[in-house]
Amino acid sequence: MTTAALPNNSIPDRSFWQRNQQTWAPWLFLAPAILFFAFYVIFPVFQSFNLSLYEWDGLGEAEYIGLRNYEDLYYEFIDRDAFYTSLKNNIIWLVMYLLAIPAGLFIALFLNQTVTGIRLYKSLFFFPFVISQVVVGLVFTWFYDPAFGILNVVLGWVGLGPVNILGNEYTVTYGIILAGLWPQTAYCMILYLTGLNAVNPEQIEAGRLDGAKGWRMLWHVVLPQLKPATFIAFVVTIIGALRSFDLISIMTGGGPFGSSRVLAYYMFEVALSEYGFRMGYGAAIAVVLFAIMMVFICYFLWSMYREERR
Amino acid sequence: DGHALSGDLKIFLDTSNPAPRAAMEASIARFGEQHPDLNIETTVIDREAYKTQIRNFLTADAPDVATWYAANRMRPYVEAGLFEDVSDLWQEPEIAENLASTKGAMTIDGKQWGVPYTYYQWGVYYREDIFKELGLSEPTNWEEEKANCAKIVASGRACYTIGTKFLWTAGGWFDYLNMRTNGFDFHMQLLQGDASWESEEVRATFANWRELIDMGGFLENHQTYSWQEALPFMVNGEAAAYLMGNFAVAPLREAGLSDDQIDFYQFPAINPDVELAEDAPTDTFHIPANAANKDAARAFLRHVVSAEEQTIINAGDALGQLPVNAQSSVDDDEFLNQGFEMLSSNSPGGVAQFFDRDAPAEMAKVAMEGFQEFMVKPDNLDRILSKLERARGRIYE
Amino acid sequence: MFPTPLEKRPPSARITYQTFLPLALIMWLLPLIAVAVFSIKPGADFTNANYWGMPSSFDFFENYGQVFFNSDMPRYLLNSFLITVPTVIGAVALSAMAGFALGVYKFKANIWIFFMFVAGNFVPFQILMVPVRDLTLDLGLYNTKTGLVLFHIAFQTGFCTLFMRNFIKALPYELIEAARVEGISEIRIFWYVVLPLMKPALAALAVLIFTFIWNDYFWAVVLTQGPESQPVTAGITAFNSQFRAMYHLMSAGSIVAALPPVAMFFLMQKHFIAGLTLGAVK
Amino acid sequence: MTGVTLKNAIKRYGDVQVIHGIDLEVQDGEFCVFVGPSGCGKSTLLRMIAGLEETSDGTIQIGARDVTRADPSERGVAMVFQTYALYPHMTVGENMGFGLKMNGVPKAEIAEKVKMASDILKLDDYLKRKPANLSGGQRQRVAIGRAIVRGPEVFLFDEPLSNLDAELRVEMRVEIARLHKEIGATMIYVTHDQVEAMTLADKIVVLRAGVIEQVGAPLELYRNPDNRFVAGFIGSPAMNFLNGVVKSGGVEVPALGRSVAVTAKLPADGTSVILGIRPEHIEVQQGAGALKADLSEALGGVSYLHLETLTGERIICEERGDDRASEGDTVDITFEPRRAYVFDAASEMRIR
Amino acid sequence: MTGVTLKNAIKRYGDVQVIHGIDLEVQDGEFCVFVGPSGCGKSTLLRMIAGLEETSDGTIQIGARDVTRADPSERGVAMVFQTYALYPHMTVGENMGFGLKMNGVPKAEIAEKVKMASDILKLDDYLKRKPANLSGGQRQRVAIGRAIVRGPEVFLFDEPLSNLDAELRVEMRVEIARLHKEIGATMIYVTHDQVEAMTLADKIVVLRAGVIEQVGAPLELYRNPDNRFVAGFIGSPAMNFLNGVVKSGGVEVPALGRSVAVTAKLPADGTSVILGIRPEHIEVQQGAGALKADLSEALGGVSYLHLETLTGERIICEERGDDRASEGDTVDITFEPRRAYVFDAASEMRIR
Ligand SMILES: Nc1ncnc2c1ncn2[C@@H]1O[C@H](COP(=O)(O)OP(=O)(O)OP(=O)(O)O)[C@@H](O)[C@H]1O
Ligand SMILES: Nc1ncnc2c1ncn2[C@@H]1O[C@H](COP(=O)(O)OP(=O)(O)OP(=O)(O)O)[C@@H](O)[C@H]1O
Ligand SMILES: [Mg+2]
Ligand SMILES: [Mg+2]
Repeated sequence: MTTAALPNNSIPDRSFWQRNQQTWAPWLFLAPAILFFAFYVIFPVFQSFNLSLYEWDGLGEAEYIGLRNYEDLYYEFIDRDAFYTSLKNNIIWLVMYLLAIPAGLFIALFLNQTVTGIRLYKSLFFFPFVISQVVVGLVFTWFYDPAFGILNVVLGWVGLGPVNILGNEYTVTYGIILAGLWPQTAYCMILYLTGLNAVNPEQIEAGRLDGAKGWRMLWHVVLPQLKPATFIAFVVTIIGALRSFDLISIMTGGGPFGSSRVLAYYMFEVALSEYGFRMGYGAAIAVVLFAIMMVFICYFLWSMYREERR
Repeated sequence: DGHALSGDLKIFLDTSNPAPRAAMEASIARFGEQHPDLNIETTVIDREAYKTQIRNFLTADAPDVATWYAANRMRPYVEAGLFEDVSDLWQEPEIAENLASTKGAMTIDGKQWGVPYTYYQWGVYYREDIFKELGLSEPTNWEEEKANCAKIVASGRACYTIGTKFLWTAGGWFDYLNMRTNGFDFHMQLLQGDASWESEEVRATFANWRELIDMGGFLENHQTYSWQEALPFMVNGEAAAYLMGNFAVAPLREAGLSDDQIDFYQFPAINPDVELAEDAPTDTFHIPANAANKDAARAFLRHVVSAEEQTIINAGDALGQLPVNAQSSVDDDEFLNQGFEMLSSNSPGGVAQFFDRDAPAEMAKVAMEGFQEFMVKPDNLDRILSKLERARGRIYE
Repeated sequence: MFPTPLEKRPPSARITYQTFLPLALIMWLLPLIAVAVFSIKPGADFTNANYWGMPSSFDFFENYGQVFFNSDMPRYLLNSFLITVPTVIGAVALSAMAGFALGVYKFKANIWIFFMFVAGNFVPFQILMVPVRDLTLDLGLYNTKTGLVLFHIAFQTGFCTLFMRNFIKALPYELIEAARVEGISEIRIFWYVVLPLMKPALAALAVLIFTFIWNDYFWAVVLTQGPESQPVTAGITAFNSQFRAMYHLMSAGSIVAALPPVAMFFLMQKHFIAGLTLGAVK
Repeated sequence: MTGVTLKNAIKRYGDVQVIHGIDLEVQDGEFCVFVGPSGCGKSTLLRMIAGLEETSDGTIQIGARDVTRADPSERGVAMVFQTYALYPHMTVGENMGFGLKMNGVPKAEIAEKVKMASDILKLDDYLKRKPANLSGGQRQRVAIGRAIVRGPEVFLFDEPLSNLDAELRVEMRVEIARLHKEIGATMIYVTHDQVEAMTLADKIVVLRAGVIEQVGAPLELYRNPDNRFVAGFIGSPAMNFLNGVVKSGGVEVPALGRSVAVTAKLPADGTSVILGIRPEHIEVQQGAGALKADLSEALGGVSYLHLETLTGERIICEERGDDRASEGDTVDITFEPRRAYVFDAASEMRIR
Repeated sequence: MTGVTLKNAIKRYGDVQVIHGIDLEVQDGEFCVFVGPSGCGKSTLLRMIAGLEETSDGTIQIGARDVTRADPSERGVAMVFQTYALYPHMTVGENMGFGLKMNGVPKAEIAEKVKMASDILKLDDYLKRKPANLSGGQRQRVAIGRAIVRGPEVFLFDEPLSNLDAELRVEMRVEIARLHKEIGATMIYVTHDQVEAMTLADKIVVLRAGVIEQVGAPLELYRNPDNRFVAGFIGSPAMNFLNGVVKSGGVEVPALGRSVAVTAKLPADGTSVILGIRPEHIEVQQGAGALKADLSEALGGVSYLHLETLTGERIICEERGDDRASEGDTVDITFEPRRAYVFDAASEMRIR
């Protein structure tokens, strides 16, 4: 074949960049984000792991103490001390916070109508999510106030109360969670509203022909289609539950006598609060929190990986 | 001052309540007038937030002058080398002579690390009119105290208002009950980790405390209030008294109580065998080791402890507290007079700073949380004490 | 549509619904309405225990005047803007580039880098607290807005990249191929072809990040102190201790602090909701 | 099994009326196809029968029952949707049995009926799969199976094949025909596709803008359209239309430059008419005439010759056999008079 | 203007080879159409020519240049995508001029070239519009315009019309034919559509599983397929295939129960062969024979009669004229010997 030796004469010489831009371009685009992220997120995670093996008051030299911090946590757990309370409360948070999902769904179903002004209603229902948790916490503290809170005013009308939600070690966590559920429910509601928008109307019609009505339609036909929305609602709710800090800090400061602490708050208290500055110990708590979260992160990544493989 | 001061002077204050804030800002303004070339920047930080932030700004972004507290409370920073040694100031006759009584509280390792600018008595502030109405008089011993309280409770009021949300108010109660029950020395031993929380002495203290709790002496739901939020109960007459520092007087007056309605008495004796001792927390000024303008900072410290300045800032309508300078005059205020009198003549047992200033921070936190729990659930005492004892084992090691 | 549209139900259902709707809304927003009413009450109402009744006088100007002229709130508000706006710009810019790289190019590490961003985004940020604080101290950025901004950019980049990548992935790949056939360089493809198409995503993200950052409290407490650099969320706690138990002023302060994200939400509602759903649901 | 009867059925959306009083009788066991341009109301009418859209006025009867206000599930109808509308989270078997389950039929009975339907549709091997793992044709079969399982009196299809590719479409079309023969139920079928309509229907209903234009058997519509619209709509490629004027017993057609003989009873001389002639009925005369062949599309067995006439009106002729005209030729065309349709130019009604 | 030459072009995705050594020469100015079943590699091959997929092995030449490793932009090709791939944020004019602008062509020149292209495509009135405000056909026209503006040597089309509806498809098909005539560039075109392939192509390339089955002019493939696959693929409805055995100069076809005469040069007696016969070449003999007509699809001008043969193999015949068989009839079929194709049963290659 003569053509095999045909010279490449008409292809112009190109610069290194031009020849390799498809290979290098992604790295160029990624570089700033990766640098920032590695520096401020990835690297500190490992630093925290490391720090949890030290005792350090944030002022002097850090002292290597091996697993002593974890040992202390273990004993705190056995003795049902602060760490135990925090862990227990975190689990309560995880479970109770998930109520935002059915509640959000319920409100979304309620609002999924076309009457005049419904858009405004939807926005107003969404409102709590936009407001800072600091403000939400403040508002709910007043709401619960044992002396003048409207909760007790209302309870008074029906001859109940007064109750001191935030002053009672058994109710305080639930009281704070309820405050947290308020914005979180709004969040789930929006997710479901958009989800409902995307529900295939023909499937609903098929369901109607099949004789599915009301709850059975919801359960058998609509909910399965809302699975993506439910998944996201689940993820954001779990994350929200494990990150809960602002509300506790504002509403009770962990009290009364530490009974509303969660890991995230406890570690802040241990590491950075007035009476704290046990940095290593705080890091150890963070590592435990991280381990719990890791279960969910892995689940999330795994399901994303499955999606990608499709 | 030999030369004119210039440059920037950064001052951090924790006097975030309106009256003290105004008093301190006025004092700084007077200092500024004397030094027109000095560019003074004052930052007032919320008192509670300040306590956590001090570590940060001492290490990172240090001001030139910062408020803090005396005694054990300044120890971590002294040990970490974050406070400037100001022993030189204490050599100056003006300070050496006039502030001698507070020198001990400012001394660690034989050096002085700051200057005090105010101190104040603790004690029981009560509603004189209610006492009159019920025919009560100031108690001097525990029996009278309880009898009074019983009558107050019977009238549908709480004897004591208190807000323990931020815990330390309960620490004040413990201080007094323990000092009255076991004496100053035992109290100090306990706080220094040298006595057991599960000892008989401590239990006796709590037993006394419990008597008041059981009779309904304390405001309900105190665990949800800050100390300020507990004030209105006294103002409204739902509670008759408040164990508090003298800084409570200003807000009480502001809220509309006249001096005819408020009065003060020393916490009554419980165990006649121990000498009376008092809490008198001292608030201080320090120069961070990383300060930029230490000359100006020293000048400011001199300014703030000077006799006339002390008189002004501690006046009843300002801080409303006691001056640290022996040359200053105590404002002619019934509470300040009584307090000054009490501290200088009727506190033979000794003068403590305050629970969370005398005990290490970590211990203070755990203990005060225990006090709060005890006040809500007195039945948990055994559990609480064993927890405190465990904490003692860990913290003082 | 589910549930059955009202048009297909008896008129009585429609009337019931339309009367119930505002009632439900009032119940739902009761806490907020209370704050709004609190904020225009005179202080005397609280000492007279008139907490939930009608305001005895309309003290809007007095109360908000206090907030604006007698406290550090204006400074805090300014700080919030100075923190939020650069963060939004930075995070959106970084993640647009990263999302482009991850959404368009096929290379081995692609999915792992993507997962790194996703995982990092879900990390409980408390674990970063101590190291990031030290890092910021070491950089001399403690208690500066810059320090806060840099960290926020980095942390938000995780979420934004997830969002951007999914958005870009959903763009027709042919657009990029068409551009390549036309001899356009990769950087120009990003700038001229992809970026204009991402406008809705950029807007959605910007709005979303704005509220996230505006409402951040935790990092504000960890990385800053005092009115020279703290945002309004932290400022409100200082404000509240300044005016403790003065509910009318605290309410006014809260309302002022909450207003900008609320305004943002109402102005950019479409983008906002798109952002919430688009980024995650993909 | 029962027929469907519509009496003056009307549908309004707010102020807009989209179905204008339809009277229609579909016999028991008949295969009835609705055709018409997009937006003419085919789907709406079908959905009114299904009960998915409310009927604004008039009545709908299924068998002897008036179902105008009945719930969809009570009408004894089953519907197959264009997008299949399978429940993605259920297996094929569950999809088919869902309607029965909702109606409280015992499990064993459901299983039996699903088995029966899957036998008919050769879906046995797929019963455990999710719809996502099926091809388009299989999905459509499941959708039909779901309809069968419920044992309805009337099957409704809304463009069931339009999402399939050409080959599958042919296959499924034959399958639906077979199914109709096998179970003999009444079927109403909406389509856009000529071939489907012609091959499947016992009766075609041509709709335009919410009104019935003509009802009849497929070949009847092809051979004997009532008006120009139906004539142009049925048949592919579409009928050619040329303007003409009646003149002395014939039609003068300017496009062809001559008079044309027709068998229709023509109106008075001078009346404007439209002459219609189907491509397959045209004979092309090569080498003569004045019509320019500007494009010839050869598909193998058949070619389509595009002609430009004298007036610029265009004509398409079908050519078969080996001797076909090529692009650029000038040709003439002829056709049998009985193949020419005549329509009144004003009313567009057929003149027979 | 230049042709395209592929030499042993191979494409592998990881371990999977999808294009197996294609040798192909597309002449300068030729209109070449790739057809084949879905997944056979048509798009892949086209994208290899465009440079959007790397060529794993072999060479691709455009004109005299070896472009195997060249960047898409350096190949002098333009591509029109199935989904148009218009930049939605640019106007029609900007879309067309974008490539030139990015390559630094002066504004005036761009404007001129855009003008020229929009003249050809009658897009003048739309230059200021955004793609979203155009119909599908207009969008496709813009996509073609964008290709024209760059003045490429080779146009590549990947199923450009498959997103359009039936009517528009016909219209655009004619337009592309006209365009090719007008600018005369080399064009390579991928389609699924029989009609497009037959009417547009100068040369059709039939692909199966990454291999070329046959290359030739449309009617050549129709008349003279090389193998059973091509014979079955080209022509619609598809050719009927019946099994047979060579016997004494004819083909014994059990399905018909008789021997059939063919013109092909038959192999030795006893060889198994496949007989192929197109529906349009079959004459149906009514009233005689043993083939059962079980379905008649009447489309008007033409009917398709489905027959079941003696062996169960099925045959489709095209019927025209007025006298057509009906369902249930028993019929026989005849065809001219020259119309019957014979394929080797084992290799499926044509026996001529
Ligand atoms: N919900 C509605 N509100 C108002 N008008 C509607 C509604 N649904 C349909 N229409 C109108 O009713 C008419 C008939 O619609 P329909 O869907 O029945 O048409 P179709 O014949 O099925 O068309 P296609 O062949 O495109 O499916 C259309 O003009 C449409 O615009
Ligand atoms: N990125 C890829 N990785 C692995 N296999 C691929 C990839 N892209 C395509 N293939 C495979 O290559 C083969 C040819 O695909 P191609 O898209 O060229 O087919 P096609 O003939 O264009 O089909 P269609 O008519 O459906 O467009 C298919 O079997 C496909 O599965
Ligand atoms: Mg329709
Ligand atoms: Mg393809």
